[in-house]
Amino acid sequence: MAEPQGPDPDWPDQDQKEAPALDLAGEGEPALLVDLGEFEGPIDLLLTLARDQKVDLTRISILALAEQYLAFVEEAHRLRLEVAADYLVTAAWLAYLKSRLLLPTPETEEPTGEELAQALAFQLQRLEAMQTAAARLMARPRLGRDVFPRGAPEDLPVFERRVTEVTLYDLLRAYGDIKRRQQKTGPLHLPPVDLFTIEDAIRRVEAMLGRLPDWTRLDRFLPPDWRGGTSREDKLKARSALAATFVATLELAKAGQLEVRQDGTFGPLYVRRTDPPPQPAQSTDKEP
Amino acid sequence: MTVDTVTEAPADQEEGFDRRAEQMRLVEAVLFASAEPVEEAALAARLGPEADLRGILDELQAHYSHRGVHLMAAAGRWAFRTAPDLAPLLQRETEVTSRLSRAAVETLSIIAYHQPVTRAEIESIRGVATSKGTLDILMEAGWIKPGRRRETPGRPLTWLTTPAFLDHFGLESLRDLPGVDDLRAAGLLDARPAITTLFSRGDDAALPRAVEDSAED
Amino acid sequence: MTVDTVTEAPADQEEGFDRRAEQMRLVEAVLFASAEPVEEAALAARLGPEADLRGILDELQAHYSHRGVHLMAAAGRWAFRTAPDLAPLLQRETEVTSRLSRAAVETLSIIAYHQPVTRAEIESIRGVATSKGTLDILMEAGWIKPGRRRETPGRPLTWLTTPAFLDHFGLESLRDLPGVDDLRAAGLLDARPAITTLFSRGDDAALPRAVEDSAED
Repeated sequence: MAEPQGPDPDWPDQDQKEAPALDLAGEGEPALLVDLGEFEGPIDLLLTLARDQKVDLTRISILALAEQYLAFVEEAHRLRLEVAADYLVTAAWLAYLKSRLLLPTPETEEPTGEELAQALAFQLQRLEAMQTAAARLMARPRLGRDVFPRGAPEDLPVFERRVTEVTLYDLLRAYGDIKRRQQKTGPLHLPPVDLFTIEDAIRRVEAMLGRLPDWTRLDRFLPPDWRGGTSREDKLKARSALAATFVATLELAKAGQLEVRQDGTFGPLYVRRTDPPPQPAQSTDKEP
Repeated sequence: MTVDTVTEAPADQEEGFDRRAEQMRLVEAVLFASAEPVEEAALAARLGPEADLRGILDELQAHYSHRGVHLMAAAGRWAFRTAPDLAPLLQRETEVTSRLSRAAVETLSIIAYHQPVTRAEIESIRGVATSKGTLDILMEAGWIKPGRRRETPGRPLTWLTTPAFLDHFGLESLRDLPGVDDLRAAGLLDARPAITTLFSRGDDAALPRAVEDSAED
Repeated sequence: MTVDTVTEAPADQEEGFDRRAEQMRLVEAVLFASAEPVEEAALAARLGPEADLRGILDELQAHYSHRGVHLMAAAGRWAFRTAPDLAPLLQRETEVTSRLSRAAVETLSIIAYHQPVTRAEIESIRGVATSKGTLDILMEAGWIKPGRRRETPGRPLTWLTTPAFLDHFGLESLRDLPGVDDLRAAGLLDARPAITTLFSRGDDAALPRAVEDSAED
């Protein structure tokens, strides 16, 4: 609910709020006088009632105020009006305060009636101070209503100077990356690799033939450390040694120094000296 | 700058005057061109470190103090504004200035005078629960902003006013709030929790919040 | 306004001055606060028929003629504007930092090391097409410029680095660019044993380094 007939919001007008409180004496229309919508809560209502006492808030009679408030709420009850819970809580508390002020102080650790009354007085003063301050604040010349800013602000031209963040390191790193990529995709350059030459193989086969009496498998002629291994390098070395040795045996066979035999397609190759005359029974399945 | 012969001093001085005059024109133009207050630091950055910005601003302010436009400062920001005394001749009713509810006005002044202040404290002072819309409206107007959380149980948020608040109400600083010194001297800006103890409630709300005050907004 | 005292002539005169001063302040404020240039007729309507609007405007214009803000008139409409001679000083420079894309950094490095180099050559070295935008960005940064056309079919444009390029990277001359060996020594090139790389060719690893030096100048 907005405040349809409430006071001008910018100017909390105390006179307007006094009117319903004065009506409490029964001179006006009861329906209007208990319109709690006019108050910003129980403390605001209390403050309005307190102003009726027309004395400085520091000298207010809290007892009289409590009685006024209770009468106000009672009147609302009589008219069967809805009274918000916090107004009722305050009413209960004020009834308690009233009893504490009227009765002799019991021997308890609870605050005395005077202390409670003082606290309430402070609360009222503080709220009043804020309401007054609000009114003074709102009465100041205000921007957009009383005081005006430049109506046609000029855009001060802003030049953007673009600064690109890149360091020499970034530049060199980028070039290094390009070079590395090139290595992966550029033309193939074979590095010098340690391989078993045919000359080496011929020398080795010639030297070994004298000591081998009969048919001997070709791979037996390979040097022990060239017979293969697990690494690709070893395998390559073994293949180059095998190829060189095979070419060497063909060379020596051509020279009539040895014979070569293979028992079936993809079977192992056998080699032996030609010193003893070749046996006619044996098949001489020479390689081309 | 040369620091040599005697006869050169006047020439140097004259040059200094010229430069200062140019700096003043520049500050005048920059402030005039902007609808929003300009940070003093931004002006300083434009003039360079040796410039007597403060002196220039003071001189400008004095020059304009009798004119139709005044140079105002708020929270270290500077702006030209029409002279407040011309308000009756210039007045316009605008939405922002007329729409505020009493709840919003009271809440704004409580935040202004008591900042940093929590919502519970605002409620304790007003003696009524604050509807969420009230703070929203004040925030939307650009007058309040959340501050740091209070290091108490529940770590409640505190509220502060903004430089735009000072600008809107023509205040140079919070010390210029109407009557702030008297209120402080009277102890009325104390954080004393009056009603909280009255009702001896343990929770953070001063008063029952069951009923939001319907008068707001 | 009171018209009371005895010495009426001087008082009237004084009052007249006061009224004129107030009118001038009002004109000043209205022109300041208006979003649009204000019609002279509108100003006249505000001041009333007896006011010497023209004289007031002339006086205001004279007053502001040496200040940072000028009072300008155009087609019978009046407005305050910042003084035109201050325009260069009102311009503000802001730095906008941006990062260079990877493609741009690579392209720049190729131009630096291989200049003069054509776009086709850059693409061949990078192994990917170069977007026109990349060269534009480098040109805009002021680091590259077009060189002579290559006298080959199609007469392609070549690209060179600029003195600003050397400046930015703190190089005395292009000879100061580290060579490929320097890059390798600095760990910017990852060199591996030849035979291993040969055998891992099936695993798409890099090739032996015999290639590397081809790019060096």
